[in-house]
Amino acid sequence: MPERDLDVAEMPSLTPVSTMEPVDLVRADGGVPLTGKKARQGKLGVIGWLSISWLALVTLAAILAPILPIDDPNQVTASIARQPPGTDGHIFGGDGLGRDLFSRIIWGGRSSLLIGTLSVLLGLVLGGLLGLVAGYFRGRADGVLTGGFDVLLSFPQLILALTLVTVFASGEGVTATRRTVVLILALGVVSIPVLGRITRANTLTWTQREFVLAARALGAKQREIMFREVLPNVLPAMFSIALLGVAVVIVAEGGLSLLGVGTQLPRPSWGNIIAEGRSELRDSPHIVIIPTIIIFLTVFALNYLGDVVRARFDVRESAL
Amino acid sequence: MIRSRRRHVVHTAADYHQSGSRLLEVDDLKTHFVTPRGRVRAVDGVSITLDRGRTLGLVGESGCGKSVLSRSIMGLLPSTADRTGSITFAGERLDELGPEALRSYWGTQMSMVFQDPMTSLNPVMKIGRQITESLEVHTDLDRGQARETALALLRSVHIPEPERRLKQYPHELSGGMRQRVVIAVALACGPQLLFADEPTTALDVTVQAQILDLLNEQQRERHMAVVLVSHDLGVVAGRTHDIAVMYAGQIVEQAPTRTLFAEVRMPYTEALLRSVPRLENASHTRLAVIGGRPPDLIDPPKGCRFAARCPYVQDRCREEQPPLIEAETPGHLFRCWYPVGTDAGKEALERNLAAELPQAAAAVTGELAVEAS
Amino acid sequence: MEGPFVASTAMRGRWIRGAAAAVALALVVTACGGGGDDGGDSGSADADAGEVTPGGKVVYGLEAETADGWCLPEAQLAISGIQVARTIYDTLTRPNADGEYEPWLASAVEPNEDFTQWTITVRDGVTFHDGTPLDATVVKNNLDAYRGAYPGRSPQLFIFTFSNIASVDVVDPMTVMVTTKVPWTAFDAYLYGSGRVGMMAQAQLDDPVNCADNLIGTGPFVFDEWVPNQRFVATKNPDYWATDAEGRQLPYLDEIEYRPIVEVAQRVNALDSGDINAMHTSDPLTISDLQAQDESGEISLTESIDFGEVTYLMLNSSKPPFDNIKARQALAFAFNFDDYNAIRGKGILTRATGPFAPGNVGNLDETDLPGFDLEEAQRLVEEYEQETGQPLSFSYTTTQAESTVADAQFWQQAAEDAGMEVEIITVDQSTQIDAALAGDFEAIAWRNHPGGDPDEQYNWWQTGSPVNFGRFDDPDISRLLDEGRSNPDDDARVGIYEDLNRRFGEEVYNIWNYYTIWSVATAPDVHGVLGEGPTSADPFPGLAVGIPPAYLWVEQ
Amino acid sequence: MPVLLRRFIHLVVVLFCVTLFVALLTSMLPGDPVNSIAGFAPEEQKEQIREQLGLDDPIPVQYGRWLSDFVTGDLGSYWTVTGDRPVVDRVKDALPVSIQLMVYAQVLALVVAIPLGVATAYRAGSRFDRGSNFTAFGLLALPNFALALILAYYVGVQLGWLPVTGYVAPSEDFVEHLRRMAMPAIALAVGQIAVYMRLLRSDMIATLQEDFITMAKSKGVSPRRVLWRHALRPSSLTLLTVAGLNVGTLIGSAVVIEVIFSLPGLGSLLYESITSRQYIAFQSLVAIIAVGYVMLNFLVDVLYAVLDPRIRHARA
Repeated sequence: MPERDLDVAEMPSLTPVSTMEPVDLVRADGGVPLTGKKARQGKLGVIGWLSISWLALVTLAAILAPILPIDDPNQVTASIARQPPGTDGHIFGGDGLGRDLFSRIIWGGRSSLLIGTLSVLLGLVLGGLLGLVAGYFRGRADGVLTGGFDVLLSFPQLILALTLVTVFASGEGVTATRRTVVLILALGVVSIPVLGRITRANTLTWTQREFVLAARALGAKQREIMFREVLPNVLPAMFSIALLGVAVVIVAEGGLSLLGVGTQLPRPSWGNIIAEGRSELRDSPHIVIIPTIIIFLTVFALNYLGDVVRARFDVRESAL
Repeated sequence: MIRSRRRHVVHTAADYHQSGSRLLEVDDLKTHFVTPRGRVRAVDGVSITLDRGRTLGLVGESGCGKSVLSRSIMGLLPSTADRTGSITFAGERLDELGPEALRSYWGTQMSMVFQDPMTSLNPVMKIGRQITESLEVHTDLDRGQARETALALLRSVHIPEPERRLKQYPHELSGGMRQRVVIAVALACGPQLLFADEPTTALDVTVQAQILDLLNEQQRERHMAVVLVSHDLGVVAGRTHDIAVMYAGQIVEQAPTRTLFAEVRMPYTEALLRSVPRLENASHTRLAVIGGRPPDLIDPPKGCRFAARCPYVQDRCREEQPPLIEAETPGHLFRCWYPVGTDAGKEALERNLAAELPQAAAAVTGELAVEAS
Repeated sequence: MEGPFVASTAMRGRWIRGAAAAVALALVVTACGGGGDDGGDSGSADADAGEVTPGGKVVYGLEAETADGWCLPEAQLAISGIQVARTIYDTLTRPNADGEYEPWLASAVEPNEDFTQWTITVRDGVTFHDGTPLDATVVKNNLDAYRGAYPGRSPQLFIFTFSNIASVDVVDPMTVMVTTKVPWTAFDAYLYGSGRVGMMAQAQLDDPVNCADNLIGTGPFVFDEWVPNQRFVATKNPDYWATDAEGRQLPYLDEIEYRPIVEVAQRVNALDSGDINAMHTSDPLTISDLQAQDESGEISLTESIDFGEVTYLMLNSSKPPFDNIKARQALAFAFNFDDYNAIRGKGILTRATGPFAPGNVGNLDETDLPGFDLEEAQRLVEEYEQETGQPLSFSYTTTQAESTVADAQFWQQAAEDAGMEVEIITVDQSTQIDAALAGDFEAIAWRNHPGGDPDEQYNWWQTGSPVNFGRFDDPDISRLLDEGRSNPDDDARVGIYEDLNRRFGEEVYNIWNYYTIWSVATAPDVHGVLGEGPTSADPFPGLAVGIPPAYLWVEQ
Repeated sequence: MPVLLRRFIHLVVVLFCVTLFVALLTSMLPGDPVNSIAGFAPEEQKEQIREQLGLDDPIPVQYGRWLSDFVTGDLGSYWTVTGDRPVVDRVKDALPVSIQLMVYAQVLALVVAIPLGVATAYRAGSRFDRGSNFTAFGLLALPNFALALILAYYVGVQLGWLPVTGYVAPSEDFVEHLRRMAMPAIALAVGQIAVYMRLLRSDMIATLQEDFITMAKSKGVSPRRVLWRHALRPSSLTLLTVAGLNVGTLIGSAVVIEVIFSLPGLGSLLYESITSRQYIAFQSLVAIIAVGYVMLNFLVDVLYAVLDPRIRHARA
């Protein structure tokens, strides 16, 4: 009998390699996403494609704003002040100062999307990293980092952002771009502790799982375990919270605009359009309603796609 | 050991006698799963019967559908599952029952013991609560009586200091201990049928024997029917009345345990028997291996599903799927054109040996079937 | 719209539209003879309100809280603070229907021939709410406190305003003699001080700790309770010394409550929903909404620009680019008031030709202030750039309140259409005050100069005065101011201040925008908003410094 | 070292860092505090005020002075020329308002979000799930001040059900108190509902995939009971964390709501003190909120252990 080296794949599994039979693996066609049956298989489905096209539309419009055939967002014309949507040539009508609401919303997209995504990214990267370290190493590292989170968190977010903007981006010689950069940093700093603490909480539960102990037993370095073993498990939760964070930040910028420290006017953002339009709620509510719908569609699409993506990675099936 | 006091259960004692010893009858059960890549035919036409007080062993490699079968019978399937075929339990057609009616069977008529004790118990709920819960749901015992029953159950599964255990959490117990609790939970309402889905796979060997003895003991006392699911022939060999061997979603051989080991007909069963290490072998004996992999369950091969890996394979095997046919001893069915131990079988093997078929050579070198222990 | 020139602590939450309560730091409203025509509508007549029914309560929505309280000599009250002060305290004099000052708490206020000595006869039989009598000594102590000559009180603003007083002496128990350094024709108006110069009881005057929130006056209502940012409650003063024209005992109401509701939209909501039954606002867009509600009878609206303030763009004449008259004129030509009125006022604004509102002495229908002429503006911009070799660019400083920023963007657009470059600097309230004081601004949104007598503007426009924020140094204006202050002849003063007005038009030190409209909206069953004059039933028409609460009444 | 002592030290350290951070930040603010108090006073009087308030001292000295007062419970006083206005008086009135507002908003948000989270997790992917996610994001997208004004106008004015502004203490008239806190609490809570619901939903989905859920089901336990008794508790960790964190955000974003509904809470005090450069008051207010926050998160940690015994045992 020729000596055959054992091909591991052919070894009958006397002891279970994994508790799931292949059929389970096959059946485990995805967690339970937001969508209906089809998306349960991680497919996009109608709403998925709608979300993608909406996000593409909004982002493209924001990027191409300078070359799009739309009015100058800051052009004041008395005749269209507070005109309802659909007046000739102005699809969304005019805002309180007689500027074309449609172009202001497109240009507003630039600031809002930028601020929304970058500050949450900052929070995700820094906050996530610190949270991971705090949750994994515990002990003194955890104490120090949680202390740091507490310091930032005990400062009411809106007031912290207001102070940072007033100190670094108001007064003489402040350009709108600098104000937007400081806003991104301020809102980023504000979201670091939130994402940090959530990541820490998730990491805590995962580090108790056997496979982490097993990896450690196999002599893997701490850093490897953290990034290769724990992070992939914590990432889905962080990812969906980050997407939620984008929505919260875009709306928070509105609050800041109300306090006068949002995107520097006359540069528009969805937040400051709503802030400026709030006193016109009684007779021309469209100035507030339309940007709100735009924000709603964008954040809904973002979180919806987030779910579908997550459904692809999450392998287990609900048992209930 | 005191028998757990008869509980006041929805189904009166009369139901049992009237349906005689036949407890469970499954006819042409098919469970398919809707997945992105198509319909997975996990259980593809299975028919079995089980009498009260008897144990049926379900054996097969990982992915042969044995777990899915037991869950399908109980109805514990996710929403992507699509189940057909009839399931009759104590004279009642389960497959026609709505979710509420079916639920009244769970725990009281049939219950399940899962494989991994580490994850089968709710990590944040006290052991006591997890046992008394099913009593609360199904019976009208008050807290005190429920607590007494729980203590009795813990003692019946040989857990030391039951009072203290009630207040403890799962992570404070060892693997073996936890599996005992899982069994206690499963037996709380005195089910007539117990599915044990690889109950000992996650445990070390010494504890395995204790748990299996415990299961047998409980079965005898409660005159319970048990379906013991395992991939390990050794576990099934000594503890079951009948054995059904599953392969790729179908039963390929079924017989009383002793007959199966003595008069094996299905080449797959023979290969399984040969791959079990035996005490009398020298320590370095190479283990016999079944080459190849189980077939893809989305579009299984036309003929016999074991053909690709069968030493006895002939052209017919690849073309036509053999039906389950009766062997000499009654109750012994198998699904093969050139069964082991028959002339046709021998000739087929010679032909393959001559033709230098790889899996044929491997089959010859191993010892023959293991003795029923 | 308004660059509220304000004692900052008095303004709360000014980030909110319309809350920019200009403190209207008009120190004094001074009468000075007739001549002030009664221009501008003075709100709906209350005549047909039927017979007055005493009793009941009014809840009055204010646009801001007065966080620092009412220690009058030291306080810097905005209109909300003034309204409360006029509820608890009386002033020695009060303006009548023509904006002339007649004695009120004082029974007589007589100047000597050359206006260097004023004799104040204190009304007798008047007691403070704590029962102490009103006499010459208390009046003297009050006046000394205002001019910073009373131990224990340290006013900042009033020192400045009353610096022209040489001495205050008690002649007899009920008579006080005030001697001024320089003849002071408008001193009787300064005793009113836009309703700020109330007489405080001796106990409050000497209270080192609670002077701000332990209010004791002689006024129509007695202080009951003040919970900052919630409510200020005062109850009827049963033995108030004053009666109305028909001799009825004042005040009509049993109780009045002031509630600061900073967001103007919410103040209107509160009125419509019945939370409050009176409110004030100077926000043009809100006033135009209230006008609609007035027509439909849901509310009753009283509005007025008489004796009011003016909203304007103040230019810094001490540094480029606005040290050059061409630059100032260019910006004035670039400003299209009709567009501004349509967008920012829904058409209800009246263009301001000068700093004097209708009713004020010196008010003119026409001045040389440039009107909207885009070509002229562009021509001047080019001339400026050739002359100086610099592009005509400037910064526009404003607070963060949404309405002020909207105005900034309007001005920015107007200037850019004419070829100028504009940077909008939005700052919070404190920084804006610093910018004005330090002069580090080029153009700043502003609102000021209420009051009938132009002498009151002396300090804002006199060369070298620390509060001449625009820092213009105009010999003519300085001369006219001095002449106007001490010239006893009323007609001559009218000519002087009309010249002053024209001078502003020619030099364009400030670009006057519109006369600020003040309005008081009440529930339909609330009447007596304008009240009555000191000696006759005809009321003083102005609303810029609040209303006399004694005359408010609710149909019972 | 007993947990309590360790927690106390943690509180002290956090407080120290927060207030130091505030001192640094406020020192960099543009605008001169004295101008806010006595803008028009002549120069030498301003100098005298600056001297009196010690504004020319270096930052650490000023911070040290504030800290020594704060430690002894003296919150310092507003810088003012008219008499003395200790911060504690304003805080005494404002603190209960903020706490009530925050508690009502949190309770409202949780009472709506938890059942929604559980239901959408259970029937994930169903029309109900999509519907509730859709509305939740709709509510999240509308800034709370815009919602506040819409509520005030339509509910307050048009329907006249609720008073539009003002605050009434619960002791005075509890029903009126609730009526006045209803709209502000709703305006604040609505934004949180989407967040809480989504968090709970994703954690619940993960928990529902565990074996002990199948076990519970196999015991014949009803789906409702499985959801609430078995699945909810182990998956409420993230929700608890975020609810705990939200203390700061609620007080911060409450500024806007407080001003619109004229509720005299800490938020508007904070805003008022920062915009009028009252640094001492601002320090004390932030310190108080910091104490409240750290205390509350200590409670959250305790709740962790109660909710998940593994953590309790891992830590002991």
